[in-house]
Amino acid sequence: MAETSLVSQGLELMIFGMGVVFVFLTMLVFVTGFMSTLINKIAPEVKPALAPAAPAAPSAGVDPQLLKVLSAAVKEHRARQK
Amino acid sequence: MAETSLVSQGLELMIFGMGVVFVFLTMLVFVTGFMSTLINKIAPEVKPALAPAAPAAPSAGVDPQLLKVLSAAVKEHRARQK
Amino acid sequence: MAETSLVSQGLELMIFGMGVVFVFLTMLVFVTGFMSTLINKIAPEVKPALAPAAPAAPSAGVDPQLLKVLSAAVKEHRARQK
Amino acid sequence: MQSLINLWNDTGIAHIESGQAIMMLVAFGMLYLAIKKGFEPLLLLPIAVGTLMVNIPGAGMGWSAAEAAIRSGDAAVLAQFRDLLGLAPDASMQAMLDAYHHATAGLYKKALTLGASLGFESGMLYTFYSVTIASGVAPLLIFMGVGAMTDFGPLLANPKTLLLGAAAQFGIFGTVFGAVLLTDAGLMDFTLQQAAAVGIIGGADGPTSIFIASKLAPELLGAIAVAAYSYMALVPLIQPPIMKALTTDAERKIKMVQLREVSKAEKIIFPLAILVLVALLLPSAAPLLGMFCFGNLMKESGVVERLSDTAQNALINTVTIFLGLSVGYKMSSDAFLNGSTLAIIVLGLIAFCVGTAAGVLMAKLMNAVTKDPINPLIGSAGVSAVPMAARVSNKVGLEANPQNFLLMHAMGPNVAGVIGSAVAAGVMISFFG
Amino acid sequence: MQSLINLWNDTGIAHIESGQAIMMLVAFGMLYLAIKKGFEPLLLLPIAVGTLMVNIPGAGMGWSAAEAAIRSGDAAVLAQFRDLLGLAPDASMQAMLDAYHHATAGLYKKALTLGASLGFESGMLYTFYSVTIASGVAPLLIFMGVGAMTDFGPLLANPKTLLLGAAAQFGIFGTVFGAVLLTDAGLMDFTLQQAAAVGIIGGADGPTSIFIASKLAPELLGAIAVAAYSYMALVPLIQPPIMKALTTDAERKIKMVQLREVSKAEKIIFPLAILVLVALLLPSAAPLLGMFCFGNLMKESGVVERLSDTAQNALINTVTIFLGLSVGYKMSSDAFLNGSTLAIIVLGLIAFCVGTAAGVLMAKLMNAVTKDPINPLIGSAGVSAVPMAARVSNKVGLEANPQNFLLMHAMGPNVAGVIGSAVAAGVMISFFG
Amino acid sequence: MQSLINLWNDTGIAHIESGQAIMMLVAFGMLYLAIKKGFEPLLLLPIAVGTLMVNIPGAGMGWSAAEAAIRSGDAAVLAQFRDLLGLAPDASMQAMLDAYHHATAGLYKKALTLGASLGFESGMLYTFYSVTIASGVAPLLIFMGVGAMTDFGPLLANPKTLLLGAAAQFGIFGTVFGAVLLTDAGLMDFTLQQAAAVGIIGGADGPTSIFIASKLAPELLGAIAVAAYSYMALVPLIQPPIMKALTTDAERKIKMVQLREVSKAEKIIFPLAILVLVALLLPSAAPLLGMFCFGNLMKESGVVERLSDTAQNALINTVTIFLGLSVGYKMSSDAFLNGSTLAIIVLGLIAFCVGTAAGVLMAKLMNAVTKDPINPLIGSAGVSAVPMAARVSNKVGLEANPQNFLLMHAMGPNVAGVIGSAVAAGVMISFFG
Ligand code: NA
Ligand code: NA
Ligand code: NA
Repeated sequence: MAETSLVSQGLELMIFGMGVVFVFLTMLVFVTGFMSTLINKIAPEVKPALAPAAPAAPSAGVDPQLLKVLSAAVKEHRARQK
Repeated sequence: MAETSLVSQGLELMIFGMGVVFVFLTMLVFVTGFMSTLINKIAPEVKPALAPAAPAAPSAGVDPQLLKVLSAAVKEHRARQK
Repeated sequence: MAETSLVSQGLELMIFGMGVVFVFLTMLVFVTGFMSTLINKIAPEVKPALAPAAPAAPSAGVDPQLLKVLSAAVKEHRARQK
Repeated sequence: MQSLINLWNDTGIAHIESGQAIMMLVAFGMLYLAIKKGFEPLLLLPIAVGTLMVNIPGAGMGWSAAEAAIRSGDAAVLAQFRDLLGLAPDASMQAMLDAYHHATAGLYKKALTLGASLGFESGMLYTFYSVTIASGVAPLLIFMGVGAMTDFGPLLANPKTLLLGAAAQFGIFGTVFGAVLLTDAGLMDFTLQQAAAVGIIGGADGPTSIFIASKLAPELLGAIAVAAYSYMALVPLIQPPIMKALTTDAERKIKMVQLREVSKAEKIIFPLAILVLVALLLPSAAPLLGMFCFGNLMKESGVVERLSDTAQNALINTVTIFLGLSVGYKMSSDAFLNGSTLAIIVLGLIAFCVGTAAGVLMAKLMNAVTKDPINPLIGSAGVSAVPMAARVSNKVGLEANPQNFLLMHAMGPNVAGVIGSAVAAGVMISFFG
Repeated sequence: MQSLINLWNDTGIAHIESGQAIMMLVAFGMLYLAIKKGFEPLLLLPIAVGTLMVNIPGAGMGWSAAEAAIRSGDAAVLAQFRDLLGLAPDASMQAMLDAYHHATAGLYKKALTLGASLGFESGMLYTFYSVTIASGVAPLLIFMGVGAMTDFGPLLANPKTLLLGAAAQFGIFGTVFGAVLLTDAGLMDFTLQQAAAVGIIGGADGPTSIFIASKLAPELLGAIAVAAYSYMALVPLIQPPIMKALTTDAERKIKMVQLREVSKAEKIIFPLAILVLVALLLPSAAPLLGMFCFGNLMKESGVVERLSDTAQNALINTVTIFLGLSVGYKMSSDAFLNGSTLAIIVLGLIAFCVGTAAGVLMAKLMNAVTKDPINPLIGSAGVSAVPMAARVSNKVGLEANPQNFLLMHAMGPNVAGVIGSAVAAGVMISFFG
Repeated sequence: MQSLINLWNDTGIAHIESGQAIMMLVAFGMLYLAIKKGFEPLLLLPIAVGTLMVNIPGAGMGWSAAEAAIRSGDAAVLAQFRDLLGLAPDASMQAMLDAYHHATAGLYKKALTLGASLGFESGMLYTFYSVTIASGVAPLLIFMGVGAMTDFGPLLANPKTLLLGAAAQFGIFGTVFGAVLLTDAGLMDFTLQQAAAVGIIGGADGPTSIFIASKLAPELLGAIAVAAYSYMALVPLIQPPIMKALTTDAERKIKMVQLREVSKAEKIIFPLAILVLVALLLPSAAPLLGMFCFGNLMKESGVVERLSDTAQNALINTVTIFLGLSVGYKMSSDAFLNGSTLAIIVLGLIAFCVGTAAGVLMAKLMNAVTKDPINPLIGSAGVSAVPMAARVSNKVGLEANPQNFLLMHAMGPNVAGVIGSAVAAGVMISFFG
């Protein structure tokens, strides 16, 4: 009797468990889809015209920008070693 | 009666509060002024003659110092990504 | 009497203490030696023929590798400053 | 079948109350302000998420072990709590919860112990709140981190500006008195402790507000923290009209003497000088100002950079996460959706305005009295809200004279405002101690 | 002379039991796997060291104050514990330890208090376990950090793949039922709670496994955590044969539609949408999913980068260290060296296999039903084990068609699997709550 | 008007005692040493600030809830404490404080509970002390971080140098015996536990000293910690005269054989070998050496770099901040300003000198016995004080022979000294356990 009860409880847990998982994630599918549609309708993301994020460094020599970066890197590195 | 007491307590708190704040910060003004005078008298900071903290990197090419810094930066970066 | 006992206890602690310290570290000497011998016998470390870990950067100009490193460093630096 | 019913009873839909739904909307409002408007997101975002979590019906994330036990509804459990709380055998669950929430410290702790000993667990947000805010530790650690980020240089170059930081604290104490008067007039209903906790919003300093609210009026902590951080974010809107109303165009154009350079030794000794003054004059301000000065000393001494770095980064960030979530614990619907919150919002705004005005007027007074000219616009920075208020001073100054940079001059009163409100907090602790 | 005897009695050699020696070998095995084979070293290395420490005979690193008191053997102390535990005056030390370990929550806490009040101290690992795991905090903080590292982009581009993450949870519940059947058949001996805790291994998610095991079956936590992390590391060996057995070559060659780009707004709202669903449907999943979504929101909002950075680094690393050592606390010989561990190893493997198969079969079903083609190989990624399972999908796909990159497509079900097993965990908490 | 009096009574001036003023000067002295002289600033600076804070009169930052309750002077409260502590109804406040401070563990905890249940709060420093030091956790975490920073390479290349680390521990045990003799002669007044805690200063290892002092003689912890860190900073002044006095010029010129390279496998297995030896021989050393080896294993395994990085940075820095402040809690005037502190300063110096001498003499002995030449100067590095003592060996060696670099050779005994003093600590715990 007790064992039957354990098996039936296990079955119950399995059915409820998979049920809730599917209900939850299915609802999430719909909610997500709905949300995405809504967002892309009312506030479509304006794509920037792929401008180069940072202007390419001048092709030769060590430019000042570079030196700044380096000194920052050095400073950090030193700070860490203390 | 109780309400009068509340008002008078509030008044008391306001007066004491502002009083202590002013006393404290006014004393801090004097202490600070005194301290600064004292320090600048007995131990005036010797300004270094603005020597270049680190000798400027040679103007062209990628010098070894630079490479060292870079390799350090790379190493750190890699270490972080792990 | 109590004092004699304190002295004798102190002596005991000293003798036992130094004894255990020496026994422990002496055993560690042997264990370490044994371990090192074993490791170097069964799994000698294969020394790589000192190949340059990373190919040396081309001798002039700012190469792409360098730029990558720099941008990583810059990015990190900025991330930190936020 | 019973477990299916359990499951349904466990869903939020079955239990949601309108209050909880409204608090979720409040949380979304805070998220909007934090993410879209950039309102102090470091605090408002975690607070908002904490608010969402604590208002999830049935999740019990803000329940202590005692509250979880009482809400379990188990007859045997309820009987034990009725006994402990000294209630009649027919007392309702709500009556028990009320008795528990208003119990004395000793009884409250016994209830917690009883709940835990019956196998109930405290929710995550309750645990976070206990460890970070109820203990008082989190605001202190944030103060340490803020100290390690603070540069007293501009203040040391012109120590007179400390008085501006003092004057702006009238925002705190004036509001306390106002709240008391309004209570006396029957328009509000605050105790003196509550009035003090509300007034501290005028200090424009988040951790100080949370520290004082947790000691004097924990039931108002949520609203106070949210108001404090929101108004700090609104400084650029709140202050300029007041600053302009109280100053003439000529005053706003005043150029100040270039600040002298401050030596390293002065910067090292200054936090120690504050500590000594605290020790002599106002020990009750020792925790807040002590940790602030400790942080600043770590930075300025230059010998413990790794500690200073951790205090400014990993440690303060970690504490901020937990502090924010923990404030959320106090954003339950019954604590937030009542008249007090409205009053706090109104009084908090008044406190900011009064503080701003007091700072500006003090600056005008000092300008009239002292030799070196003082632009009254830097007075408003005395409310703290570092560095926003100083930037506002600078911006309004530039509007009057595009060549006049007040930023550095305003940083002095700005950090003085932090010291000032910590002193005010000390006065309150001592007053009610 | 007495102290010399003390010292000898204190050496481990005088006391080592075969169980402890075997557990040390187990620890070395874990270290080998972690260091040499790269098996989830972030967890297995600390777990292994914790295992070593807890099995050092006589060191008491895993003893609570109560256990230390009982093991002290002091007659007066033992008498007090016998009284407290309600044992006969001639009860053996082992009987007292057993009574203590199986005491109710209230009695257990009283025993702890008694031990501490007699001047005994809890061992380091016991303390770590109490603070990190028993409190439930550590898995939640790890979930927060993982949330801050997760990119829901691929999932948002193809939300249908959430269903794959749902299907793979059959690994969990199928195993639970299997364990129950085997117990019914007399082949194993699990309670329903224990079966549930074992089944959660199939979630392929370490912190979730530890969270659930600590609540439902703390006595099995060590074996469950080790099994979970080990099988996660073994995903590249476990999954491919199942994936190939259940799919045809043609199916494995299916090309999927390129994923659309996902806007920042969607990424910000998604974690909030999960939270709202949790609030409405399954409050018991609120702690796990709440912290996960909080972490993700910190990342995606872009306004609290310093908090997000700390959550992903200093904080999660610190918690991982303590969590690992604390799991070691549960790796004492009597807890680990028994039939349950063997059963857990077998059932854990089955859970992984069933979950993988369920995911693949669900993908085949969806492919049959929906318009856009779905390569069934991405179904196996639904077990989570992020990002290993997605990489396995990609690799098996490339074997079939060297031009077919499935990685991004598999990342959707992969993170869906994390949500799915957190939901499953919530169901269990609600079921047994 | 009462509150005005409250306020005055709350100022520090009204209450400062000469002892507190002196302790503040001591704190400033420590700050001077830390900042200006660079004496172990990572610890001494937080200790000094903690010392300042705990000696602020009336701030109660070092009071437990029980002490705060007793000091409140409230008649009803005092009556309850008199009852609990078993004192006469006319017992003075000081008598109650004394009874409380010397209560048994059980009574002490009951007093804490009583204080808290009456609504009193523990001060910040007391809380920090309880969590970090009294629990023993902070020194262990620092040991973990130190382990993650330690390179056992030089030691593995020349394991014989472990014996130098053993010999130098005579600084510890010789001092213990000396303290006992002086007590016997009536010149000092230490119990055996206290003598042991003082002797551990000779281990030249801060966290070990704090760990042992917190267990054997918490009343001396402040002085012991300050002495340990101060002398570690003074190693370059203390050691060279002793080293030169005990060696000939020829000995100091001895060149040692170049160290072989050590493989990764050796470095990984070594910490595990220590752990196994600890398990077999000295379980009481398991916490300290276990965490040390864990840290080292994280570093050397190379597979958990993010954990190792956190252990070496954010985590150890955070712990150091709290540890330092907490040591300050033990720097109250009554604990520090007495004869014991003077004796500790003298004995601590002796311990360092004896340890140095023992290391050098052992090196001379080994040089006489073994084949490969050993420069006796590396013996002094056996006291630990990593890496300062090794640098001193190198420097003194260079004075004798500008071509002879001993640094790497001295790093072996240097880290051996850490192991040695942890073993010594284990012996003490076992001896008094
Ligand atoms: Na302020
Ligand atoms: Na999963
Ligand atoms: Na040592």
